[in-house]
Amino acid sequence: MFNKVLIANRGEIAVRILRACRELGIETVAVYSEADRHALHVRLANEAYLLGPAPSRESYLRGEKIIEIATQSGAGAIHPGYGFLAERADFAQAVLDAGLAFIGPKPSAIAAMGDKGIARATVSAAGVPVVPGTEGEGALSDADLLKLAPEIGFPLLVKATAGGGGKGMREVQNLQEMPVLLQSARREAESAFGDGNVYLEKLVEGARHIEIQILADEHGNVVHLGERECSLQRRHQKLFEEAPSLFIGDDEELRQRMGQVAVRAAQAVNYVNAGTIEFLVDRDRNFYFLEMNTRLQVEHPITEAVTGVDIVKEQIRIARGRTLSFTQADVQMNGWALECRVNAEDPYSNFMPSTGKISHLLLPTGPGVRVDTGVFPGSEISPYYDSLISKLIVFGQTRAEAILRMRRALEEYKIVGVRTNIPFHQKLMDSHRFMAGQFDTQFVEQHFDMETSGRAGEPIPEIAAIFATLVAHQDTERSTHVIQRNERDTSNWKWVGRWERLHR
Amino acid sequence: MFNKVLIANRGEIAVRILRACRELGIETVAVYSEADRHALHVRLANEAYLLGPAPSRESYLRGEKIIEIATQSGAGAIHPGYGFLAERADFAQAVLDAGLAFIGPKPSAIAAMGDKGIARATVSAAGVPVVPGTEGEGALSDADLLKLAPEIGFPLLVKATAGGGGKGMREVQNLQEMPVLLQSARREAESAFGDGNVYLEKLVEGARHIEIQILADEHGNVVHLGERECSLQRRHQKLFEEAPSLFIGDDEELRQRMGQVAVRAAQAVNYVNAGTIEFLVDRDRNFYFLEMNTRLQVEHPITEAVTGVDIVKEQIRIARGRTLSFTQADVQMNGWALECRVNAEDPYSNFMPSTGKISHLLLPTGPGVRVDTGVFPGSEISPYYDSLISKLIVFGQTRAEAILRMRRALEEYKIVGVRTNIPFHQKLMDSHRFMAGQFDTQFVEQHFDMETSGRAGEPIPEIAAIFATLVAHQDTERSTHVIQRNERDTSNWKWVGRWERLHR
Amino acid sequence: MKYITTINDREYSVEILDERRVVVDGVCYAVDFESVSGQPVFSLLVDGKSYEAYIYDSDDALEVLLRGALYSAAVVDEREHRLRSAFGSGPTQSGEYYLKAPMPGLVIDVPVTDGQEIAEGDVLLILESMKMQNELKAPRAGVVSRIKVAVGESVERRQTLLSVV
Amino acid sequence: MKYITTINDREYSVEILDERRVVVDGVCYAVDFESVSGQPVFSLLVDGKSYEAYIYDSDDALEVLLRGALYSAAVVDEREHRLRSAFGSGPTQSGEYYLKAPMPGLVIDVPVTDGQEIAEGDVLLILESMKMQNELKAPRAGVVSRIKVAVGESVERRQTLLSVV
Repeated sequence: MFNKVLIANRGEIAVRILRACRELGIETVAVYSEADRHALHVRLANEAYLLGPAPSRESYLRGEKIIEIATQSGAGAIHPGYGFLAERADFAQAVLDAGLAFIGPKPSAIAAMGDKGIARATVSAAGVPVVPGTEGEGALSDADLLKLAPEIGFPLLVKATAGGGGKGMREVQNLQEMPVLLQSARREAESAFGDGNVYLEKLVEGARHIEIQILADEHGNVVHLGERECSLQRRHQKLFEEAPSLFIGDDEELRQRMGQVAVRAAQAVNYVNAGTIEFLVDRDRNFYFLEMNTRLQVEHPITEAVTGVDIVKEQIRIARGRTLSFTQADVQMNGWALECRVNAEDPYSNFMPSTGKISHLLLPTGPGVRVDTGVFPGSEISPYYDSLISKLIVFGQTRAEAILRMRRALEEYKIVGVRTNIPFHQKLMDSHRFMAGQFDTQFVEQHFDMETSGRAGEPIPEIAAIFATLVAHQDTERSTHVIQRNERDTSNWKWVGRWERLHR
Repeated sequence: MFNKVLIANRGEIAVRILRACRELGIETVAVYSEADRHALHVRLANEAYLLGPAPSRESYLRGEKIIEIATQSGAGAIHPGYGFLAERADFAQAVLDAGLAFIGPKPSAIAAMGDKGIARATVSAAGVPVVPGTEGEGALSDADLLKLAPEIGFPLLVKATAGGGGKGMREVQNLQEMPVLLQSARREAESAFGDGNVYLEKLVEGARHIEIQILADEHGNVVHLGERECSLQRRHQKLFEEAPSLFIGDDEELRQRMGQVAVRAAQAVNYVNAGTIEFLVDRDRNFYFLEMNTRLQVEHPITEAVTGVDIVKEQIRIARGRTLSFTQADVQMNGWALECRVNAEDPYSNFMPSTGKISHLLLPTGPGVRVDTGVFPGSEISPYYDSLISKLIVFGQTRAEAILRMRRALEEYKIVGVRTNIPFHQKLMDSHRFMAGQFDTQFVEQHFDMETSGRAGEPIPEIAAIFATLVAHQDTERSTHVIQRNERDTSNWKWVGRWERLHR
Repeated sequence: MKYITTINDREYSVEILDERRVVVDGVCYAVDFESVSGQPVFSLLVDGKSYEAYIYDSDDALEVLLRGALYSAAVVDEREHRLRSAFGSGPTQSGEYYLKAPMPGLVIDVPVTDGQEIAEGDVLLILESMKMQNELKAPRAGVVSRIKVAVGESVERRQTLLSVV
Repeated sequence: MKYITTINDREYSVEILDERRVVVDGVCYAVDFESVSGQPVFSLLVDGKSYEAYIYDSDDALEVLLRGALYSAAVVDEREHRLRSAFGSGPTQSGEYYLKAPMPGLVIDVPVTDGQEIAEGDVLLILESMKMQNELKAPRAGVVSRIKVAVGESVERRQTLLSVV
């Protein structure tokens, strides 16, 4: 049984995993790129080793080097986090071949679920409903896809076979625009996953994106930890999640049915460790398998908050060969949890990524607030990695309490040095439709506007005018002073000049 | 019913109360001294008004001015926090007289429990056991006290009648040293509370300090929220608390009996709102009433963590006239919570207070960690107020998990600019006696040494030597460079000198 | 000192009497204005009401981020305002538009060529940063000129990528 | 550059070969040493092991706060160390002791008088700060001289309060 774990990741998730290891008395090994020497995961680990230059391909994607470091440092296991190497079956296999434990599922399960086509065919065979599409067809050419599209019907989605996180995904309204969109989806997929294959899926309109967290041990026990509502997305990137889902609400029968289907999907590939089954749920409460994420999810903390289960610690216990310490009957969801993904991007400039150095940081704290982050005052947000800099998670006894708590936490949160999407989340928390739970996966793009304001009494442009005028006034006064100081400073030089002229 | 609350306090507790108000949709009014213009409670409140200069007497103790501000700003209630005016019956009465709600008990209950002598006599009459002492005797002279002392027996404690928080308290071993100690206790009590009266109490050796949190509404309902273990003190100042108490452990009968006695003590003075009954528990599990704190306690968050009750929100609901939303049967303690009081004091210099500007701050975050604080990067720790700058609270499923979590949180916590007692807490968390629960109120002073080290593999002086040498080496190199730069900078002045000499 | 401050086409007359008093459109307010920790974060008390805002310099204006809303404020002093009113505001709408990189990144695609006519909203360039591909679009119609970067090139923030004339 | 670094009477010979290599008592280590955010907090990798410490200047030594333990380290370069060994260490134990305020505060009591003989551990002055009364004690026996403050007076950090000769 291992007592030292290498964490093959960076940022908030590396810190999250480090903390779990520390709290289990397990030693930690960090790996880092040249851009990350000062990163928190390097500072908090027991050991840290350089991988290479900043770009992922030369650092965090170097599987062989990571395995070599694990072996040399005496780590007995590798935790891949999410992203990077987390869903690469070949990497998981290489870890096992090196005699190390992989804190995640078996390579065969990653492979089966990693190819979205195979995944859909597999779970479909196990009796799990899937969204209509080109599942199980392998690599299709543009010509094939264009022929199949009208059979599925428009609107539809082009999705990356190796994909996830919205990359390589395009919405297609009609056959005419499809060739261009196919091309850009393939290009993005190629760049993100090294695999340009795509498939088609019917776009379910007005649908919700709801997922089920599962945990499975090596002894055949599989439990689900209830659902997460992940419909609030932009460009198919999740921005905000909550647990439980208001849409499912008191429909305990639906919750348990989805949970059982999720367990069945996991069992179909002999799944072990933590995983997530993503479903689309239409207005009539029909649900369809979308994909399985064979790794820890960004949004796992909200499930931790409502179930009391520490998912990362469970992952480690499972990888150590332990039997799950609880059964399905022990799992209870209590209260309500929300998560805002705080990204370094400017919501007022079309969510463009923002880079820079964090010069000042004030974290929200107090009851019911959890922040998972890898940044600190003085840390650099570089263009090399994704824009997630922090996750703000709140817990309340009710959804209303959680929303009020999130509002105050967002208002308290100060990050100076990069622009963040905190104002987006503030607007979201004030949105009446959000509060009423009236949203689907299209909500942010179709019904949301950073320019309109929600809360009563706001906006307060007059106060903004006072702020701006006082700052402008100070700047004017300060620049006047600086000029005067410069005049004094240069006076010596005038003397020098006179002396030089005299002796020319 | 009020919709705006004035918070008559500063620091972490003002921020804690502000947050509760915000989460209830209640407007907030802050008050501040000249030293606190930049303080977090001023920044986070809806309104903020200046009280006066930095010293408490000229600012946070100005009851009349505070009531005037409440009235003028339209606040319907005042929350006093702890310290300052929190346990002043005359202030509470003045608040009521001004037509405002006081978020705390009735003035009569504050008065009854505020005079420790009267308190002991009252609860004793209600059948609650008290530590032997000079209870209910009113103001006694030194001569009276010296005469009574041998009857109680040595060692004994001199305690301030109006006191709390260890101020005006002295341990007396024999009659000879008693006059000097009486004098210093009276002096400190006079300075802290404006009342130099003291009383005597038997010192129970090997005792634990365990307290019970109660909540009482205006409709006669009183519930207790279980115990807190507060034995870890230094100079009678609490440094660390946990809930539940390992000493009580599985003895549910003792827990319920103490809870019922606490409820009875509260009922004896018709208590309303949140309060705490402090007990001494001797080795044989006999418990004695020590005093009642008629206010919110510093350590309330650990009870919140194990019971799920938000005590500050309950205080506000009670003050709004609501009935408690739960009964004694609903109160369950789950898991384990620890609190470290992070003070601006140097554990390596006899815990001397440390002042200065916080230039850098890295808060521990992640699962199960709560920080309550009023400081931020750039804030000043002044000599005017107490040294508590932050409370670090962790929650775990078990005591062991909580201790491991606290260790990692303490190691993550970085505060630069003032010295803190974080190293003390780190040593405490590594102490085998602490881990085994073998401690009493004398533990820190008798069995604890900042110089000895607990954890295996530590200390690592060789690593410290490398750190120190590298810093010294850098300093040497840097000072060399500075001298060279200065030489360049002054070169102009040499020219000027030459020019002046030429034209003298 | 008197200023005219414009937010969303609404003009506010703001006179700063002294450190503690400001007159806005004829109404006098007690103010207490402080920078927090030397950062572009400011705390402002206006007749006792407490506000906090981030304030950033943008090209021609100050951006005030206040309670989750962004206000773009143009501040000019009274004298300058009179001059501008008399002679019309300076910059004209025509002229060359320079597309600058909004962040450091890698050029993934430049789907236009020199001299190509484009419409407003057309994609001019695709820039990858933080694992996202960002489409930079034309703010107005025109003709592409002076493309300065090629596919595969790394660019710095604010680097000029191409122009639209 | 070679240094002799003393912690708790144990001497370490520390040679800094270059930015990446340090020899301690004859054993060579790969090091990577960085200041964090420009603060007196330092991150050090020693053969891959990650450490972080606060380092403060104290009078004659550097205080290293590492994993909850404080190490007082005196660092001298080899040449100086040789000189000191040859001629004995500089400062002598006798001489005047200056009692300085460890923090800003208010003088509550001065229970000694000028010329009074005192023993080690006697209380020289009571200083209130942060609502706590702190007793400042004599580090050695001697005679009190030059009391510079009176009861009720506010003092600054490091201000000299009195001397012991």
